[in-house]
Amino acid sequence: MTNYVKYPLKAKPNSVQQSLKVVTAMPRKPIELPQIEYMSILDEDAVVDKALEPKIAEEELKNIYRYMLLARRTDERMLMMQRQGRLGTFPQSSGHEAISMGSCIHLKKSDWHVPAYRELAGLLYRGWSIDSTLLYWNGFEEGARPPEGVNDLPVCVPIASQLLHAAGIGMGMNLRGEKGVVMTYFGDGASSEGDTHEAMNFAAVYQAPVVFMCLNNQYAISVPLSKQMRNATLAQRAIAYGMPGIRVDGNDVLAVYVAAKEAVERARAGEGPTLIEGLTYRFTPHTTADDPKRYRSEEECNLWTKREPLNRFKKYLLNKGVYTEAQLTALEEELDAEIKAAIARTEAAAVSEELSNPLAMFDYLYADMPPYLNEQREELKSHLEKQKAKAGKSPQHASGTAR
Amino acid sequence: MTNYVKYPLKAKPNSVQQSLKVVTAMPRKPIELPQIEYMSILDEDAVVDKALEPKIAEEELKNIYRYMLLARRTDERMLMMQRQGRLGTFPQSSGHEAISMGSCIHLKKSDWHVPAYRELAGLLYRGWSIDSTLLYWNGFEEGARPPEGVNDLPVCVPIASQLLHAAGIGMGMNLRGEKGVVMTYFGDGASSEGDTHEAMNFAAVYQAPVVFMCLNNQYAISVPLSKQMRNATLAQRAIAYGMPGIRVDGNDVLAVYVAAKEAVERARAGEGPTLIEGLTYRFTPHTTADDPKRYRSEEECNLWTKREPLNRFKKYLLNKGVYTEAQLTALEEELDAEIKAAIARTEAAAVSEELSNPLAMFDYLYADMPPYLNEQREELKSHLEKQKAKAGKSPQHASGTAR
Amino acid sequence: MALMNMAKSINLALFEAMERDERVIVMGEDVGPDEGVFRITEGLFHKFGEKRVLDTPLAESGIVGTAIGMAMYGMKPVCEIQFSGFDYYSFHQLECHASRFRNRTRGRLSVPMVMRAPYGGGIRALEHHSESREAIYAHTPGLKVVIPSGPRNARALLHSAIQDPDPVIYYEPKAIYRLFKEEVPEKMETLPIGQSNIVKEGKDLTIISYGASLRAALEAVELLEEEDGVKAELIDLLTIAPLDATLIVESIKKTGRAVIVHEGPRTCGLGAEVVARVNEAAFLYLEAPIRRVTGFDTPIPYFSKERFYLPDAERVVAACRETLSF
Amino acid sequence: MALMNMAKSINLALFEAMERDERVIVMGEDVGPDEGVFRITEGLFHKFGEKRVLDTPLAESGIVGTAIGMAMYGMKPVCEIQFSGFDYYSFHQLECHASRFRNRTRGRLSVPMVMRAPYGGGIRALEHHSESREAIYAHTPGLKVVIPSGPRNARALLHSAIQDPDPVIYYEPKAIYRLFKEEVPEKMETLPIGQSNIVKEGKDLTIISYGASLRAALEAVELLEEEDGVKAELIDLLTIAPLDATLIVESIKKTGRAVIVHEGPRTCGLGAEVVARVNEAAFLYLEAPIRRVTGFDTPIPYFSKERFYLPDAERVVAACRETLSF
Ligand SMILES: Cc1ncc(C[n+]2csc(CCOP(=O)(O)OP(=O)(O)O)c2C)c(N)n1
Ligand SMILES: Cc1ncc(C[n+]2csc(CCOP(=O)(O)OP(=O)(O)O)c2C)c(N)n1
Ligand SMILES: [Mg+2]
Ligand SMILES: [Mg+2]
Repeated sequence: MTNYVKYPLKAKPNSVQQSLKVVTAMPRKPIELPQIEYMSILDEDAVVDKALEPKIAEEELKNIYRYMLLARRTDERMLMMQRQGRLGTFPQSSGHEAISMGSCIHLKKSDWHVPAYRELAGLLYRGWSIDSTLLYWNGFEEGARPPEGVNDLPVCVPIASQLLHAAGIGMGMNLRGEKGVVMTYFGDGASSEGDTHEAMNFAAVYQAPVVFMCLNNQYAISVPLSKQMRNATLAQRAIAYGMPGIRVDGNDVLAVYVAAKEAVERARAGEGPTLIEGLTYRFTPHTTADDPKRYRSEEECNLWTKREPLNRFKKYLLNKGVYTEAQLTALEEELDAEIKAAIARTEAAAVSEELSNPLAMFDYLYADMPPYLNEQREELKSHLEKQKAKAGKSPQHASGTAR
Repeated sequence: MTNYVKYPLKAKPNSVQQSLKVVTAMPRKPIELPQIEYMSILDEDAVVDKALEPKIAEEELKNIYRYMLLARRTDERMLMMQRQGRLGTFPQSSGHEAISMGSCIHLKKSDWHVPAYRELAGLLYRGWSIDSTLLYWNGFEEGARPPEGVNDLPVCVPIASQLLHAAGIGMGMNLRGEKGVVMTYFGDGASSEGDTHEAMNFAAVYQAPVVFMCLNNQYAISVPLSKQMRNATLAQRAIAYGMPGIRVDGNDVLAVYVAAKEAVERARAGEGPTLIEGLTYRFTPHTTADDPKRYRSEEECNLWTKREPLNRFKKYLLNKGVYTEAQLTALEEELDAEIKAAIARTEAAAVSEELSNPLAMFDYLYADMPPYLNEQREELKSHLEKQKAKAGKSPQHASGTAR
Repeated sequence: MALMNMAKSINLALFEAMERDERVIVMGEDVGPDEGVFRITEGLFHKFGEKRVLDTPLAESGIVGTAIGMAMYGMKPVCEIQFSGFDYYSFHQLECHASRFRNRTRGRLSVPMVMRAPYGGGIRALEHHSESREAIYAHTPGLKVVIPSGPRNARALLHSAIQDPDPVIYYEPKAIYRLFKEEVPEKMETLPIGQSNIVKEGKDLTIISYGASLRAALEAVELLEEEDGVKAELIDLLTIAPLDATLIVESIKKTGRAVIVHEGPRTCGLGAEVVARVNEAAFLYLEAPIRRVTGFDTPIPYFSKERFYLPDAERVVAACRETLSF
Repeated sequence: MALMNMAKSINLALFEAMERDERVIVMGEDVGPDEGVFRITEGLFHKFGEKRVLDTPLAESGIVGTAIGMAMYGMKPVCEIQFSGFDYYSFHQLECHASRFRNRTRGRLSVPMVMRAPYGGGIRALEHHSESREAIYAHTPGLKVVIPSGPRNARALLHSAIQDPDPVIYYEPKAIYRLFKEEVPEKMETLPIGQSNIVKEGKDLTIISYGASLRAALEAVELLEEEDGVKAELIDLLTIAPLDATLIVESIKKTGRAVIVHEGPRTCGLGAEVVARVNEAAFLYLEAPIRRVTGFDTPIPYFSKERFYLPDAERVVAACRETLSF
């Protein structure tokens, strides 16, 4: 026998914690359940509920507004670019800025941000460049590379799957005794996926410091809430996992701010996960390929567009004297210039040698490239070289197959 | 243009039902939620709560008891057989009879029964022979063949996956305007699977007539409830789906009976699905391969064994004069003979030409056997024939590989 | 006869199948008023209503799992997974159940369902929207897998799939949904599952392909004829499982050489299986190694570079020339 | 040196890995106080406690998905799926994420995790407890797949898998967990992923196998030597992806004939890939078609008949004789 096997072989029988007492009194009686609240602070006319209004430092208020605005303007510009064929299909983030910024503003740099795909405001705030967004939606993996030192996962396409990564990161913090918070995002449609259930349950069981932010924009592409679920709110799903839950007006950045602050504080204090439902509306098409007229009325859309988050927050800031109109105009100009510069940079980068090299598809798959992959790389390389040589002779480009 | 394409091409825009009103009053306020109850009627000393006691016809009471007892005795006999090497590993059903019989007794023949794997009582009641159970756990597909005219699915091994089939059957009933109920079963461990979430949500959205019976026996193999979930009860998960939920004493067949009756009535009335949690205990090992001493104390197990469902129901029936002791002894003898006869029959059948033909593995995969499968069948057939010819010469059997 | 593209002919088949058999229902994400993200279910919701065209919650296992239940209940669900890149979410339901219920119950129950999904690259879509992993289904006993390559066979194959008593995976090469039109006969047709098609006869070598890659193969056949005077025989598999091994083997017995073209990853892909079958059944006829022109063993790159991943006519021609000069 | 069976040597590797690297954690259903349904995690919970040995809720996607998160967070999760027949539940997490994060983020993030699962038949288990579907993982770019065949290589391979910077599927042939013992050196060993092993040299034909099937292959090698005087070379793949094509091809260049043996279904299985690679790289050396002795294209039957499904020495010998007399 060696040293290696001289460890104790038998585990002590686990003393099971029976959290469940058997109720022996017989009459039917209600089980005690936690409450789920609804909260709104800043209404659509920018009227604020003074009792609930959070005290936010001016710098922070400006930061929140800045990134909400930057995201909005970037999104609008991207839409134009997409229409001009300068970008691929993408899901607009407009209208979702309050949920994104009201929550991720509470994160420290070392905390983790695990987005779905409508958190452009949060990504920009966390340190992702406008460039990466433009690259990502233009079909470049380089746009999915998180900046150095930023603890973010990139945009996640397979719905709800990222929630498990968030839960895992939170579990990791707990297991290693490291303080931190994970903020993760998902839609009302995503709530139906099995992974959402498993993620919330894992986070609850391990009391992982995860804030589950649900962007309830009332549609999953064309499918309305009423066909997505029978329950009246998503927030009440928290009861299923024994975690706190709350529904807020998702167009009210102050309400999101307060709910997220409470959740983040609980998470930091070791009190586990929270589910926050932000009720909002996707007043844009699902993606630039979608036609919402097929499945919803313009009246409904108009009604909700009026409730969008950016304008009411702007009014609030003006009322509060955080900004003057002139300052806001200057800010618009500053951001516009930022966006334009980013567009110019990425359109140049996209055709650069570095970013246009197809052989990169082999280069990052494994830490060390296995031989067969190298063979395939060589195969493609020599094919491309032959094509190049041929193209030198004839003007017809090689990739002209029907597709 | 042909006839085939002359159908209307444009759907009317869907008038979205907004079940969600926007609350504009600002203060934080609680969302209204349904209540979840706990119910017990017959306690472990067979004391009955007269106010809640259901009126059950004597024949029905006898039927319930008969199948609970038949399942228990079959299970016990199977354990002996397993120890003798006459059966494979199997999960005992003992202790789960009240949940099974208290619920499936409400099904009509045309209703559907979708078990997990501890519903032996229900299977026998629904018309499955003892033989099929013996065959199934002895490695014969024939034991998974539902009897003609019985709308049951067989035992399901991949945890929670059957719940979606149940939801689908219930959806089918609704879509086709056919009346019916689906009763389906799953464990506390199964509640963590994504499929469980998706099944309950689908059933709720389509208001499918499904009763989700959760056998909460407080363990998933070795994993106790406290590591499975953070929520205090499984019944409260019903709130997550906007369906009624209730927790009952799962060792109390009367409580199960009442809760299931209400659920079945709602389902038949078109009022959709219900979640019923039966709180019980797995006082046996998980399967015959399991050693519960590794993970729980004998005290805990003893405590719960005393609460098991059969004995208290027997006392109730004796107290009520439904049975005399002598009648019960006769019943025991009758069932014992039934079981013994089934064992004799299946042990003979197992070695019959029909059941021992390995070529059957090819014969039921598709309605029509594809050519390549036929080739593989021929391959095995000729191999077996060669082996047989050889075995005629030497006593060494062919399948003597190391495994 | 009517001239139509493949998106339309698949839609037509759904319409016809729903008209002739009221057990047929269509379900999936956005298949209702939205009529599918590719508009494949156009008109169906309007015509057949919400009892036969189901917008489902966003849950693939839920879609496939409830479809299995409905199929056992006596219906014929045709469920759509919005993109094949998300059908892994429901793979366990297909593997553990759809493919097994008949066998498990010794023929007493069956699962006559169809799972449709757009697959493959070529439309500048996002990550996870361009996968081609049909080999996983082909490797799963109890399933059948068909892949059309044009309007007419798409309609006929879908009818066959819906009429089949067993579960069928119907993968739609989305790159060619609207690429070209074809005459589709007025009368409903079927196409036997398990039979491949010789698109063009030839004697010098056999090119085997299916789905959108068939376009590259067709182009290659023409280039080879024009530039090299080579007469290639082109086989369109149409059914991926069970393979029409007889047709393939007979062709290769004639030509002695073969190239197989598909866009899924190479390792353990369909190409490997074709090579193995030919090796077993026509070893002595082979005059050169069979070459595989396939997607590489990497995820298909984001769309700025997907065209380098997908087999094109030039790669096929190059492989054919190597095979011919072996 | 210590004599131990494979269940023990895997357990030893876990123990050693956890001792030397505190980032290593073990998670799965019943891996804690119960020590795993096959007792592979024996002693770990007692020694390392509940922060490093996690009994999880019953949810495979949850297990794999949270492991991915932990791996990106800087840990090295070794997660157990109780039986490979249930790993389809989590396949989407592996396909969409574990295998892709490094590529997707151009090397910025990585997922150094191991997914262990007992696989294969031979222990009289229930339906879904005897599957052998490793080809699905081999077909998935971005994953590595290793399968040990005995105590010593099991321990070494598990160390390699845990130390690997990328996700590794570690499939354990459960039929041989306790079938035999072997000397396992005191000193921790690794075994390079991607390298196969010549178990026995020979010149007349090459038998390629892995996992539990290797036992049948070994037996066949002996029978062939005894009864036919044939010297077969036996290759144990050990790594299924990436394949050690060089070793395989070199052997076949020497012998000219090959038989591949595995228990998974034939169509699009590992055997097909081996045939295709050899066809590409050693066509002119082949003197007979490569034969595949595999599980059939059916679900593995319930246990009363599973032995007819699993390749045994007699089927291997028969295939070798056909190959030799071709
Ligand atoms: C697993 C999976 N299934 C389907 C899709 C296709 N898809 C992309 S977005 C979307 C709707 C998502 O709705 P929701 O979660 O409400 O988010 P929203 O787009 O409204 O923000 C669907 C079905 C996907 N990306 N992943
Ligand atoms: C998908 C899946 N994962 C794992 C298993 C292995 N397994 C069989 S039973 C079981 C525990 C089930 O616990 P629970 O749902 O509480 O049912 P119980 O056995 O207690 O009745 C496990 C993990 C399985 N059969 N299916
Ligand atoms: Mg939404
Ligand atoms: Mg249990």
